[in-house]
Amino acid sequence: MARSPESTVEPVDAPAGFRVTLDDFDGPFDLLLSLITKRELDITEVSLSVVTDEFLAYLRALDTGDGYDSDGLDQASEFLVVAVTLLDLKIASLLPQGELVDAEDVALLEARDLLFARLLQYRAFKEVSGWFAAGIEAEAHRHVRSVRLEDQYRETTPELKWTLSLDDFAALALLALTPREIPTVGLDHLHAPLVSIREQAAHVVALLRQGEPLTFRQLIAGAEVKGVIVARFLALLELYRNSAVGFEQLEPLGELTVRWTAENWNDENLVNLGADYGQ
Amino acid sequence: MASETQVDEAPARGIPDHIEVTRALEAIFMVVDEPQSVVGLASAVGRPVKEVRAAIADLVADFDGLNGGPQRGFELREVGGGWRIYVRSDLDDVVRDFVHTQNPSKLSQAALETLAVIAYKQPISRGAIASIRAVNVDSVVRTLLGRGLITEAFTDSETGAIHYETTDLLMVQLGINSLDELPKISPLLDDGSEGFDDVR
Amino acid sequence: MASETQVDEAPARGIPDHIEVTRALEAIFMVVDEPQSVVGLASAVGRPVKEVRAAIADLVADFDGLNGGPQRGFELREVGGGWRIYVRSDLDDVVRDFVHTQNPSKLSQAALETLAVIAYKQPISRGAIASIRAVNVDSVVRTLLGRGLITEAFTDSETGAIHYETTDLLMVQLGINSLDELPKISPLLDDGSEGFDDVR
Repeated sequence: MARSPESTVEPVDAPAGFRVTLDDFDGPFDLLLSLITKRELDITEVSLSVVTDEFLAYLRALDTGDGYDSDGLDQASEFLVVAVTLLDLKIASLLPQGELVDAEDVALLEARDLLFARLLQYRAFKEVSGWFAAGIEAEAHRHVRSVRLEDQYRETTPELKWTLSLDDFAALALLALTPREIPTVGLDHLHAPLVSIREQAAHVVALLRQGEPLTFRQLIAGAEVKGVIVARFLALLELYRNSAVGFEQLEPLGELTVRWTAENWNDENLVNLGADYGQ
Repeated sequence: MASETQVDEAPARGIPDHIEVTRALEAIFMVVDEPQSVVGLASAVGRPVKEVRAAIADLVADFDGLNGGPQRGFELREVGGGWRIYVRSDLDDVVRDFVHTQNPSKLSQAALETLAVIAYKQPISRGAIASIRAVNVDSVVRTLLGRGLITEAFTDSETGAIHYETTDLLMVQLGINSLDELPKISPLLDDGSEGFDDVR
Repeated sequence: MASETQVDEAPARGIPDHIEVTRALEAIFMVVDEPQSVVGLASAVGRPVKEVRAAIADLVADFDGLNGGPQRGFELREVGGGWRIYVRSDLDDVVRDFVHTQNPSKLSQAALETLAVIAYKQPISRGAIASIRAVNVDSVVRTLLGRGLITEAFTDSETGAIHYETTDLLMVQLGINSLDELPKISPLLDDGSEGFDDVR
């Protein structure tokens, strides 16, 4: 049942679902994903707003007045998952590129790859969920021997030793019935990252404003979590877009030095920083 | 919750020709709780009573080791007008020991907590218990049923979910005469956990 | 799965010498309602694990008709971490009318995908699931808990986040014996995605 990586980029849905019509693409949404994952379609060429508009129209058509059926909801949630990832992917590909030297392009590509990998990961789980569905379906038709214990054995089971007082019993009930988590309407699903690019930008600004140029290596010193390093890198790109920092690199893949270049920096600039990333 | 797979399917009327009656019968005997009458079995497999009777005799001999195979650890016996598989009596002691170790005299913490949930929330479905306890409670419920501490109260006609309630035995163990004597626990819980019920 | 019962009883003394292990195992399989691990069975019959393993293999072959007898209407399967008697799949339709199991309703696509994420990434916190699925998974996780397909593994002492893992019941419902039998998708998950998991 092992699957080759190739197999996961094939469309899995029946063509009946959500379809997209774009300038250079017309077909099922899933096929669109397949093309992007196969890199046969450039993500920057895809208008996400058009895709989103079409999807909303599609959902409205599904709404029969009694709300959506579960297929519709499944599709809606799938769309959101993928759209968020596509959005990230697109942002990464639209980040400033013009004046960057090759090494940054490489690094940028890595940031994109990370998002790309997440899209792949999502699709892998989606694919394999079919295996789960098939397994559960097949096993539901199997019959296991599960019969009442013969009376002669039932009667000879050891007598129960009951040691609990009434109050102990009530305490146990209280313990078991107390919800362990306070239910909240989480915003996590809106893809709020625990690592904030804004926070990382603030950290970088604090270091660089002292005047001395620092290498990227120095800037990420002490950051052990890959996500933090990525966020710090993205923060630098954002600062670069705001003309707050300059880069210097003597050779490809060599040490990257970051210089503070802002003339009129105001910490309020931080507030809008990284807004494109959904913070 | 409803059993889509069985309800709208046509009942099995007889077995395909290539399947031997003995094989179909032994399969049926593996899953049934109650002794099965020859007539009922004949109608289930769609073969004449005479043929089914002969097949059962063949199976009895087979399990007894008279057809060239080993004498099985189980046997087919006619009890109360029907046939059922029982542990062969030579092996009673082995099985008794086994059952003994599977049913220790003390309930586990998990079983006690589940029992407490049922006591305060009865009648309650297995799914609702599971969502409160956040664990699979199937085997615990079976243990409690086996111990006679809970029993099936009713089956929801819509969802098919069995609801459980506690028995007099639990009240005896707790030394109370009525469930009203259970100490009150925080009234907030009556509302709070309702939301979990829609899981099933 | 047998952990609902505490094991503070003395182990069974084992079976008398004149009884074959295969016959004792057959008898035990007639009364159990959970998968039985080889180790548990070995302790029940008081014989070495190796011998019990061989006896089980012998029984499997026997029921499959490979030891000279007929292919039985039932079979011994290793599912969810242990062995149990199942009706042979050719005969599923024949016995369907005799079993009153309710098949639970189908899981939604979102639930299946979440289940897949948990199966491959366990133990995993709800937040981490949400960041992979990028949607709210609270109600889906509750459904899976209620179905007994996942359970709480531990609570992170620092963050307080509950981590979830899959249960033996999931393996039973998938008809597999170990998580190793899940399809391999790791080549896709390895590259690059690590950074995102670390974040949570």
